[in-house]
Amino acid sequence: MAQAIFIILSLITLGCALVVVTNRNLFHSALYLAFVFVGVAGLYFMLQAEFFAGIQVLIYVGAILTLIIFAIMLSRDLMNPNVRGFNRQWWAAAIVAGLLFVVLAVVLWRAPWPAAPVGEPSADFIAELGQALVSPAYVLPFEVVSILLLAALVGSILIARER
Amino acid sequence: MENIWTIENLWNAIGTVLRNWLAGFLPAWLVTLIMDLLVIVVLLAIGIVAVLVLSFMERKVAARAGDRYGPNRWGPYGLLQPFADAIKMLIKEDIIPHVADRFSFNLAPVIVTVGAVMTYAVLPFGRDMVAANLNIGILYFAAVGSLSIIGLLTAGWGSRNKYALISAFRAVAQLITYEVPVGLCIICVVMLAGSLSTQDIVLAQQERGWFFLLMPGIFILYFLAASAEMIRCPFDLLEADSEIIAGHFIEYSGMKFALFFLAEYIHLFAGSAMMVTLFFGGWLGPWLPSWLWFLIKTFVVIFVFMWIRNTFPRIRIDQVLKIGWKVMVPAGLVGLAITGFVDKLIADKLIAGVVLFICNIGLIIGVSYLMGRAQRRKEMAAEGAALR
Amino acid sequence: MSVQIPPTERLRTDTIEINMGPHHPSTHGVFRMVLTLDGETVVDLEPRFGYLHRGIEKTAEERTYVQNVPFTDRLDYICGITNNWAYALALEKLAGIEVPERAEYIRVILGELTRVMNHMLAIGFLWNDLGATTFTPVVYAFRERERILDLIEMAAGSRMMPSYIRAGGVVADLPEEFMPRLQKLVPHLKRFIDEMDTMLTKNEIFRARAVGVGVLKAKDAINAGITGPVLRASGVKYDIRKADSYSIYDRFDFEVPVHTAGDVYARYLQRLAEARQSLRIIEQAMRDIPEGPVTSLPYKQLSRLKPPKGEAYGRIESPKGELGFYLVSDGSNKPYRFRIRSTSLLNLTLLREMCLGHKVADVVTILGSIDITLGDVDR
Amino acid sequence: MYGTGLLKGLSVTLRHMIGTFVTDIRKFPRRYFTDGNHPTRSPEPYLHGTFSIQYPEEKVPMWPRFRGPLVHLRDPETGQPRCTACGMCERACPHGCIKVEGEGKGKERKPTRYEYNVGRCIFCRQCVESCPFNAIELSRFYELACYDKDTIWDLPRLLELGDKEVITEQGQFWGET
Repeated sequence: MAQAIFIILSLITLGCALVVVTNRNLFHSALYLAFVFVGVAGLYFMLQAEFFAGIQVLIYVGAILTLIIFAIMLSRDLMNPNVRGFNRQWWAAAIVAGLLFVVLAVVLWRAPWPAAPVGEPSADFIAELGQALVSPAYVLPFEVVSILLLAALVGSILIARER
Repeated sequence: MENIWTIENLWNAIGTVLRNWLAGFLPAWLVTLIMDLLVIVVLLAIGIVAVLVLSFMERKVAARAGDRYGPNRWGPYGLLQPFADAIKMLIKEDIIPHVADRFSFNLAPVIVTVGAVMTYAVLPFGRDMVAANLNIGILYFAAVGSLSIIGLLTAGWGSRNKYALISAFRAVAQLITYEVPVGLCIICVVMLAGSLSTQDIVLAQQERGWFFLLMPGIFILYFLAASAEMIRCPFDLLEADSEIIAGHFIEYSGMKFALFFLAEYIHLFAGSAMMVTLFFGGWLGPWLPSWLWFLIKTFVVIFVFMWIRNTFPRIRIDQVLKIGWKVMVPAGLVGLAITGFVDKLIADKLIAGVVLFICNIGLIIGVSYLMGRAQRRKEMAAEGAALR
Repeated sequence: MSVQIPPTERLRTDTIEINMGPHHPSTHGVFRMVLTLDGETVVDLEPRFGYLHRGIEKTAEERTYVQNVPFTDRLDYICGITNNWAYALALEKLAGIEVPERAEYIRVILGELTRVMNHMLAIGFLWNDLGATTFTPVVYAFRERERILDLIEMAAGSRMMPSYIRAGGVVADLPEEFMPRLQKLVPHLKRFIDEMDTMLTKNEIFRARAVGVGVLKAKDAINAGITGPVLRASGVKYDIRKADSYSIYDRFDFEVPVHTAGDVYARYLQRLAEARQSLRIIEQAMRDIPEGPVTSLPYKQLSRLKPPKGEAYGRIESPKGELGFYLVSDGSNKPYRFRIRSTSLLNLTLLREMCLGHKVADVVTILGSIDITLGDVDR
Repeated sequence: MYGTGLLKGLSVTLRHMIGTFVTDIRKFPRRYFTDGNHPTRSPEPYLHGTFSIQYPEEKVPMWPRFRGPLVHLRDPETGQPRCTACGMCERACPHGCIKVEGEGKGKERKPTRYEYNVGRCIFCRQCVESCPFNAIELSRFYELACYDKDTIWDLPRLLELGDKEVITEQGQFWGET
């Protein structure tokens, strides 16, 4: 049964992702993106990574997507059907995207996928995750990210202040 | 197994009997599927029944506060009124504005309602009575709750109405702002309980006493922030009747409006239930069965929300954001620090509780003093302004 | 540390224009405002009215003097009594009619009751505009209004359209039950105002919303001809009952309350204080009311009234401000010119200036605090 | 302290909520204060308790002076309408909602057609005050809602309503008799 759910979820995610890039209406694309995120969260759930599933929905749907939609709503002429969706550099973008696709495909192809689960995650998974973040192994990246976020926060406040 | 037939275990017992009966002639995976679907159906039913009760209660409380009787014509004491309302909603004409974005317009009520109903999965209705005892229960609740922002935005944009659009702007500003203090307050509770699971939080309160008593300051903060999250008065800016005429559902009618209505009250019920879980000991209580205690406490909290709605005016949007960022987030951070330090430094739980209580009272007085001072300054500046 | 962003690099934003009214729930009737918003801040506001125009001024020129009395009820339909009174005053000036003393007392009692009622309703609706969504303060105000209207109905036969005060006195003497009921009602109204005070005045949300919002400078208010509680809340002590004492107001001991902030909150406090003073006047009038005739001009004479050629302007301090009737007579039994100086219209004139720079929600509040009646604005 | 004003407001509404239940207890086990046939209650000045009047079951009596639609009065001796079709009411009406036609001279003059447009009437009572024959009065009838647009009432209907409302004299409550 897990297999069936996995297939359904994947189909929803992939289908919606396809619509996101092909749809001409930017707002609708953003809405389909929400389904993609929720579908990915579902996949996390199936991998027993509930914490990541929750965070995925909370951050991606609750915050990032909201801001994307907000930006779409606030920007002028973004939804105007007369505005062309391509600019003059579309070929450069296409090359970069193609290269990225090739790289990703190669990496995925060569990755050694384990055939069997590595082991059940422990029940106190979240506590362990929290401990790991402040353990010597990860404390430096963690703090660097914190400083980055803080800088972004201060910067956004400065930009928003018009006076 | 002899006490399985007590009222305490009524619902679980019914479930067990049904499962055993089904297992008699069905394969195991089908039984699991059927039982899971059944739980979903029961949760949906609880949601809809709760909405019927709440809409009736809302009208009655509003009426009683205004020296009136409220609905009392249809059925004894007007008890059938919600059904009449529901039927009226269902048979009303479904109007889609000519210029509306049909896809968004039709999708929005679905997103909002689904997001609201999904929150029921982690509510601990009683001892061993939670649909999915996730070890990230609270996180799930917050995550699913944030789905409704997308729905509100879609509704506001899809209606192609300027009032709805303003409401969508407000939705983003308000709901994102208030997710922060709500999160901070939840973290305080999680720190004391040591778990994200709703059941564990309730059990922790059995041990340490209700968190409402331990941290009144955090509770007040959570209460205000949660009422902003639930779009209840005095933070009901998204649907401000007097300013933007019901905001995002200005263009909705019939069934779609009913879905929004449903979502709003499901949010109210779920939010109150979560507040009971976090601060009022969930289903803990003597004598009565646990699920009854849970319902009683939830309805008391809901009554307080309705009472407030019947007394207070609405806050302005800039004040909402100001209070959110300048008062609630700092106060929440201070509360977080207090809770963390007290919980870590004082090993004895009783002394820790007392110290926490005193610190929280200090927090309340401090915030209240600072806000009062700011307001007094503003009022002194306003005095004589017309003559200058 | 502060970074100055040059104007050219600022975010370019557009304004949106929204149409508030004529069937917006908070415009107190069919009033319409075209708002230009920058985000939620009002950058322009254009009031548009006339949706309730019934041509009363012109219609009145085709009717006899007494036939016009019911039209005056329909101007400011919240307080019919004071409208009748202002018209009666103008006609009495025009035709030189004496008013019996008892009639003057009756006019004062009913007029001040109307003022209490109007101010309570104004406060209730102000709260409604502030977002007390379930109408609780409005319902309380309506409850007391019902009791006052009950008295007016007892005397005049109609709740909102009394047509009770006519030139030369009042239509009929007060019924016997009136005074006992009034004596019971006045202390009750005092209690009610105290309760409203407890419930509303100190409310922090209300103060946050109302203090410093919609400030009206005294100078501007005088220039625009704004009168009534709105003017007095801006610190100008101008009350026609004192300034140009009509009827028998010089016999009563009362104060003209003044507030100096000129904002929504000051207007609220002003109305509360004025309602208290009105009750004081009613108490004195109840004590002193003499016996005697109530009209010097019975209907049959009044309907044949042909005032001498000339003109007259009668004005009173209606609950909303100065209400005046300007009558020109050409010697016939119909007014040659019938002109209303309506309070609500003139009080609306500075709405734009009061609202600029505030939020949408404040526009609604400021409009509520001016307390207009559309029947009076559009006539 | 910041926040006490909010609590005060809450206390007021709570008192009102409790007050309504006290009224409920006071009239227990009945549901209404009166039955619809005997209107008695008129609101007394109290601060708490329900103020609603449950209309079809409870009715407030109108004051004697209440100005409802026009009725015609009968001569107590002959039972005939007192109206002589003099047309004073028609002239007095500010809205022109009365049309009278009559025939005969002097005391014999009787109305042949009396049209009263209740849909246009503003109940100002000027027709009654102008009537020199003590023939019309305003009734205390107020349930005017109807299903058709036929708002023009004729003489028999006005007389019938006058009989029902038991009005005998013009201005008997207005201190005019």
